[in-house]
Amino acid sequence: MIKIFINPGKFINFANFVIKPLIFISIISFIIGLIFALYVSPDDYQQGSTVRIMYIHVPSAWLAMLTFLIMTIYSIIALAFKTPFGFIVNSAVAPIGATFTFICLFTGSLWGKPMWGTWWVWDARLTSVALLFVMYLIIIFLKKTTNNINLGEKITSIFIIICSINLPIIKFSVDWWNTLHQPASISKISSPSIDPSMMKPLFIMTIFFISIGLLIAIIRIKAEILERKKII
Amino acid sequence: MSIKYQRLIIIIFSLILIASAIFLILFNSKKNFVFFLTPTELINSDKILKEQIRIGGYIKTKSLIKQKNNNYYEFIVTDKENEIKVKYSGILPDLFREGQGVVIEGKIMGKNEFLASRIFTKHDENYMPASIKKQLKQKNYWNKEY
Amino acid sequence: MQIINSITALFYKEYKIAYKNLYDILTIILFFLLGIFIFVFSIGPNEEIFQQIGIGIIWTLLLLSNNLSIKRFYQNDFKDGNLHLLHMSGMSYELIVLVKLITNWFFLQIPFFIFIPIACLMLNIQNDNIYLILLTFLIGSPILTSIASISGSLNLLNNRNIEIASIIVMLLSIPVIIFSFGIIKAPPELIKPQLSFLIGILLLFVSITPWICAACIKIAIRNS
Amino acid sequence: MLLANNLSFRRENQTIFNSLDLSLSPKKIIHLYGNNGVGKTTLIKILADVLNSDSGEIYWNGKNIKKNTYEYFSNLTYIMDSNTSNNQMSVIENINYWTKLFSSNIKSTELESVLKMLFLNTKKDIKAENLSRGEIKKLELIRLVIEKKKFWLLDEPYSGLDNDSIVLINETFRNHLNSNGMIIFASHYCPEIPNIETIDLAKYANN
Repeated sequence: MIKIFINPGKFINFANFVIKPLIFISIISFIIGLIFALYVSPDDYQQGSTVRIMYIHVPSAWLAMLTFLIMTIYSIIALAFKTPFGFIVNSAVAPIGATFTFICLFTGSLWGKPMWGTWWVWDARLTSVALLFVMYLIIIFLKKTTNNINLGEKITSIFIIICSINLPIIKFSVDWWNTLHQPASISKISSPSIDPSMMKPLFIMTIFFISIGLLIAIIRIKAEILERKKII
Repeated sequence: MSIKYQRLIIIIFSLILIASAIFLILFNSKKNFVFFLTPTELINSDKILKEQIRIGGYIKTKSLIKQKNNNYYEFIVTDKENEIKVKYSGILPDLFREGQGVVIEGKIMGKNEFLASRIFTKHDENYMPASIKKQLKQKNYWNKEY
Repeated sequence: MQIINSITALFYKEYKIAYKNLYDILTIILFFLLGIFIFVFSIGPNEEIFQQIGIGIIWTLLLLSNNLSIKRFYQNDFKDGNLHLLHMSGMSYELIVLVKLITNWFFLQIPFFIFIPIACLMLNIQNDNIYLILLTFLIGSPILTSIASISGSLNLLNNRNIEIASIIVMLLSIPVIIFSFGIIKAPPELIKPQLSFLIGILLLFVSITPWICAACIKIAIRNS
Repeated sequence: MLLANNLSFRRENQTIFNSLDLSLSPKKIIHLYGNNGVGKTTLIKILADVLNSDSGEIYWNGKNIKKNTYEYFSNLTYIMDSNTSNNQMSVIENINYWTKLFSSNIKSTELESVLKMLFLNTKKDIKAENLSRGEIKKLELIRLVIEKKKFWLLDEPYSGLDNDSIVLINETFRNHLNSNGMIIFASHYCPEIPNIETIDLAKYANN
């Protein structure tokens, strides 16, 4: 079972098996999610209708961080056990993570203007997410700086491991420091401070983001594997 | 001395350094990187801050004085212990209302007075449908304190 | 002890090269001073403004001049095979990196201690702040050296897009800038915790740099 | 005693050499021979633990060199294809640096005579960047004498040298072999040394 995530051949079998259901799930969850987010869910007591930006902003922020976490884990695995599959995943997934980070920053900015009264402010959470975006870009560029693709990937993995220190900073910046950005609503396990009627669309949109991200990632990884096989 | 011994020594050296680094960082992280000061922190600090600073707190209920014709506002920012009077002229964000959390950028004018140049409203991590809030208020379950 | 001989030999060589390339080091300092001129001319000689932003200008230029020294770390030694020769003499790569860090800090950052006060005088910064700048630079400069070393080793075989090395330096220097600038602006009772926070960052960087750089050098040598 | 079995190396989907076996005992010399691009330098780099081979292992005195790198390196002098002498430092400074780096116990009189033999004694204070190509190579070869190791691994030791120096180097090789030394070198030139074993790398390339 675990070999699916390490062995390229098994991954391709898994990918072929899983692509169609993923397309189905993402379309369904997108439609239902949009209906819930735009019509069914109620207005917030403080923010009114603007709260609906949350249904895109929060899942994309989660996925931006999750993608980086996956890249970090694969970097460590690839460097420690010398499995090139990790490098393939990293190069396939980095642009997706960058896109999610960009969506997060963009929607956050749109949300900030009406709510906080500013497009952008230099507080710890916003700055660290902006740095995450820059890191994604550097990761994408760094791979292509050397003639030897193998070397570029290893170097990039080391860089990813260095940059992973940003993840806890993003996560805990709102708790450690006084920030304009509000603390997390969902991570409180006991009772999330989001009303169930707003939790539902958030949950469905998260499923949509995860499935679309996985779908693109799997297609990209598969393409990358096939391209490398052609070379060898 | 073989390469293995060298690396062992450097590993021990690094681990000690990392441990002390983590200790120093975690121990001091709270006092750092201030996006805003609370009124209490501002009143207690001795240094006269000439530069632009930010203060954060809640707007005291029934303290907002509006002069709508020229967009001039006066209100009191509190953190339940100390209060600071803020003067501001300009456009307020949508979320600005009494009891709301705000971050205010500006300069200190005198004893407990503050001239704001920009106002950011801070919303909390609670998300709740507006209808439920009404119901709660009717039944007097709404006891969120500011 | 053979290893001590090897270390002194490396120090000797680094000293010789630094001494013979004194003009290169002076160029970096000249860059720093000229940068301050450029700021003065582009903003206009307004004392009040410089008292406010002078510290930021100095730190920015220190960071940018740090960018110029990225290639001095491993590039030449890597190209002519000296890194492997040092390894064959019985030094592990981590040790080589440590020695390189010390020498590069000594030859490239120490001269700035003379020129920072001069720059401060040019920008009319108050005396109290000059001490604080020097103190933060004492703690911050080894971090800058480590960052340049990390970036240099990440880009050992990069002969296409060396600009990305500078970008990495700037990205990793952001915490240093934030906290060293924060110390100078902080109220007096917050200076001590912030300084120890900066020391924490320094220890972190010093402890991880040899491992990161050694890993990069090994990868580069294996793929040369 | 050096033993390498089943070495192979591929670069960019191209097999450079395949299933190459090599063994070297004291008093033996191996000459790696072949046209350009046949993998001489690559093999030397693999033997010096610079590159990793795609398959096969190398043993020094019965121990894998990957696991006993330090012991192997303390017996190995490796003359690279690039010049390790520093351009900015003078001849004598380079030599001093190497003596200190390898904790050599070479006597100054011995060093002096070597320098004299190589006609470098008049150029001691000249920067390495001002030397001619052959002189830089000679300076590089002085490391053989300084390091005093058992196993010499040389990449193109003859390139750019004049006839006198070539004779001198062959002489040094013979002396080294007589004192239980081991040599592997790669070159296009075939020197006259008794008991020389020549390996044509073209045989191991199977495309």
